[in-house]
Amino acid sequence: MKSTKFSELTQEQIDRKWWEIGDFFRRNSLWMLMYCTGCCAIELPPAMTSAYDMERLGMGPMATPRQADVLLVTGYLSLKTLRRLIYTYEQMSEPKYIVGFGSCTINGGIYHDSHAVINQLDRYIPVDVYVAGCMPNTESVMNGFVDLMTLIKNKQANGWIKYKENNDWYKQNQKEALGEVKIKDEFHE
Amino acid sequence: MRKLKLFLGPQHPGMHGNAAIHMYVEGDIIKKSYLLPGMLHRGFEKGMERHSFVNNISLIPRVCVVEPDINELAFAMAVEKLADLKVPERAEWIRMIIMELARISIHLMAYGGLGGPTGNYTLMYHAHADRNTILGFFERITGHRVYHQYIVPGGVRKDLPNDGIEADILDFLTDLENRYDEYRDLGIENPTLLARIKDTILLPEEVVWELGVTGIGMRSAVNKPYDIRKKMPYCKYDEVEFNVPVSNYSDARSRVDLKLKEVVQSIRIIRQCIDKMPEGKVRVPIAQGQSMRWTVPKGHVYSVVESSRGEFGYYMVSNGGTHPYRVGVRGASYPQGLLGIEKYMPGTRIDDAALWVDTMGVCSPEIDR
Amino acid sequence: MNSMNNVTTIKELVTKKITVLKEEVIDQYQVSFEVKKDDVHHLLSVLKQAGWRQLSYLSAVDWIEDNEFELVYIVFNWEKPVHIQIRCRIDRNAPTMDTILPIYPGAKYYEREAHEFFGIAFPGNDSHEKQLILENWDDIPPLRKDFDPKAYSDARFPKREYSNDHVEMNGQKESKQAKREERRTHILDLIKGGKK
Amino acid sequence: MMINILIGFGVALFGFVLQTSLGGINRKIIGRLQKRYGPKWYQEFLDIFKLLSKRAISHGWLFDFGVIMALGGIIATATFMPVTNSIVAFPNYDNFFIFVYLIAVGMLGMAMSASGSGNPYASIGVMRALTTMLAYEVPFMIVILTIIKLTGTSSITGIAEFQQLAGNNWFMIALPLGFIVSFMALMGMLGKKPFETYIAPAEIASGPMVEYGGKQLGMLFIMHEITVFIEVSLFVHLFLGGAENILIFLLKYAAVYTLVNLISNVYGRFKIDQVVKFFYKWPLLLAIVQAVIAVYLGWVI
Repeated sequence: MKSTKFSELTQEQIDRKWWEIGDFFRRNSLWMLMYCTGCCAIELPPAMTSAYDMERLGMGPMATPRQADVLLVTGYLSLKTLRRLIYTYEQMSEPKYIVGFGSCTINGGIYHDSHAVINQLDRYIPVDVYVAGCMPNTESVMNGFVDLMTLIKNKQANGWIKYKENNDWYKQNQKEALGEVKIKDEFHE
Repeated sequence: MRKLKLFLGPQHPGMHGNAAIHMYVEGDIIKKSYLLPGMLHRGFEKGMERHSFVNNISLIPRVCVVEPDINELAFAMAVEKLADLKVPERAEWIRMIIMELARISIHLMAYGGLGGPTGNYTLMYHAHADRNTILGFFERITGHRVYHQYIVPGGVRKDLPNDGIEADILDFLTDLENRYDEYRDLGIENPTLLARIKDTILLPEEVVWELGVTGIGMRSAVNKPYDIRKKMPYCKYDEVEFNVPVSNYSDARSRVDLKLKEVVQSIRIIRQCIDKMPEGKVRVPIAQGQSMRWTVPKGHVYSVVESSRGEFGYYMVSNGGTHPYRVGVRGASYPQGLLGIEKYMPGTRIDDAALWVDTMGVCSPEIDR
Repeated sequence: MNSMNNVTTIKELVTKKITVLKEEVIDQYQVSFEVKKDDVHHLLSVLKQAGWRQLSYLSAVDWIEDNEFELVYIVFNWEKPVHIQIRCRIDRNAPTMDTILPIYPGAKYYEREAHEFFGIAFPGNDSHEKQLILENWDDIPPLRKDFDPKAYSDARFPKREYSNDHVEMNGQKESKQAKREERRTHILDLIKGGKK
Repeated sequence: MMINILIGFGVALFGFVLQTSLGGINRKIIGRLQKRYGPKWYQEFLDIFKLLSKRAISHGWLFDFGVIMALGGIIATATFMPVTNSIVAFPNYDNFFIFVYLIAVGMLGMAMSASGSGNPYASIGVMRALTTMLAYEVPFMIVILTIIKLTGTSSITGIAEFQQLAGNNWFMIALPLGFIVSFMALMGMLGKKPFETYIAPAEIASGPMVEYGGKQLGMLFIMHEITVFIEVSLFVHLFLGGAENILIFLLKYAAVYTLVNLISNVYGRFKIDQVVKFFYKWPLLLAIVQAVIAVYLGWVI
């Protein structure tokens, strides 16, 4: 009886050890998804290119959601974008992280009274790191990425686990804002 | 042959803004395509009605993300026309410097953006490095890198800083001019890129008139200097010497070529501005501290500036109150972005779709607003 | 001045053909004509033949007190650089306006957008009723004056609740002025050597 | 036999480690050319192990099986690869045509799996990859057949030793036109820039890899690294005279791969029809001219 318990414990410990090793690789090779949801994306090119060179941190742009680890929500989200963002987020393979850029993702920012822009991003999808500002400087963008790496190291970047555990709550909120989440956009033709 | 429906965007490395192109392809040829805009819709026109004229200054740069200064200038010019404000002379020259620096930066970004769809990333990195220097100048002049909120009704917010910024700008421009040939070699003189951009994505003259394309797209096709800066000069554009580069055959290459030639002209304009700039005040006080109670006389005015993509205009209606009654934004890329993609993208190949968007200059935030 | 000549020629051209309700010269590069609803198409085709080949802008203004929409067409000629605003009022309750697609094909999406944001119908433009920018919109068209985006936003999108208020309202807490005054007197006391 | 298989896997592992670290170093070199600092030299290892540590999403058994088939096929190919004259896992089986056929297994697995994902971009990418292959194979094969005719053997080590015995008279110098043609073909094989058409992120969102994520993508990355190892070392053995010892091999390998990267760095990418037209125009002509010169006229230096 005792021995089985002991072996179970080691299995858990082994899993945790593996997870920590995985965390080392994950935080040193964050691939971000090239999805410019809003205006803060204009500060991403300086961060990606010569001036700040994100690649020295191991970050790089990726073409499709399946390949990416980090989803950058760069700025305000209109309802139309939020719908696509949810599709995109659910396509990404786990573990996945979200960085919210700008005041608009925190509390609506300058568009708090707009009829098309949501006010609070973390009601719809979980956010790991916020970068405040309108628009945030490139330095603070880079700082946000370093913060995300620290969070992964401390095992605090677990938004994707939250999304799985509280899926009903998130789905409920999404439905409140969007009506039906999955729609066909053929009616534009 | 099987007909496929493909989505170019909103999440796609080839799309530079948050917009989608839905296209039906047969083989590699696009048979039907249309733009799905609205993913950047923030209700700007409604939002501006809800803010006073002074508060709107912080809202307007956000209409077009990549090129915020044209919004500030067009808005300021509209308010000045309505309220009959006389802008101090030094402010006009400073505005021109800002506008031309912004034009260089957006043209560099567009030229570097050519590296995205064609795969020449070295070009992109070099162009963005130079753009970042210009953003640094903006930070020194205005305090912000991207959204400056610098050009306000009645002048500019503050004078140029007193730390030799003019000399630094001139140094940078000389440096950029020296590397101009290098830029051309890396980009539009590059044989592999030429194969992609030469004789594709044509824009004939009758299409220009049908869609209402302005700016570089128009000038590259009609061979006439149709530039707002020349035709109806604002600021002090009638007191500086510059040429408007034109061509009579509009393919992707000639449009990119015109962008590079405009950079040279902009450098010329900035040099003259720094030369001719007088000393003096930079702003007339408008609201005397009562920004919430400042009213603008009744009227309706359409003010235009020449952006990097063409005619960018603000239609403003005031009913004599503190808030604008209606503000309409004419995005410069509205015609080619919506009707152009629907009518003239079919027939090109999938390879060229991203290049189409790029060289026609489609900027999704100003379409959605 | 040459450009003022342009304005006068336009005035002659327009007033010869159409009864203008109200005309305004805004500056040397811009004139505005208010015409009747039925005259718009005629005027636009006259102007297009005279060289105003580019439709710069098309939108509407909601004059809710008069119960009218005002449609604005702005056309431009690159040879004689004058923007012409053509404005006409239409009824607000059942707003319809015939399309100008045969004259300016570029108006297609402008009309579609005007329908989306104001609810103005454009018979003749067969795609004007499709949604363009909004998606699954369930309220009155948002650019009408009686639509309140704040109320819509409050009802649909919950605001973030902050546990403590970081914005100091005047009166509730001691003001910055008082704090500054206190600090000043404290320093003066120190200089005077009050505390020993 | 057992020891041969072990050596074979050792070669595959060696190839993976070599190519992955060289890939990282090359990314740094290119970063410097692009006015930036560049990633760490071991960044590619981090990327691959990160991908393996992620959770996988499956699109059906064909999708998963194809990836395993691709990786297995490529590892099997790599086991036949000679590194130096003496380090050969299966001494009499390092025939050129073995590589041609075995590499096809890996490619086929990838094509099968990518099509199994059901994404249209993936099928467009696979179609483009096969078209590109068809384009560069023809001139490349003509040059290789010329070499085989000259040396009288199709064994890779045999060809390398032939060059060394002739006083280090490499085919790079002896067949200059053929070298140029096969260098272009090598760039096509590696998917480097003018011929990067089947990846093309801005057009078809990275083509065949569009639906991969997590473990499958990690396996495909390993497969890609080993494929690059096979192709570049084939080139080293065929044109640069092979290697007597491992140091010379590393040197030649690094030189070829870096040169390919440097050239591709300043180019844009062609469209797929331009790739085909390009390969069927000058390289094909040059290859035929080279074959005529070398085989019928016997003008070999």
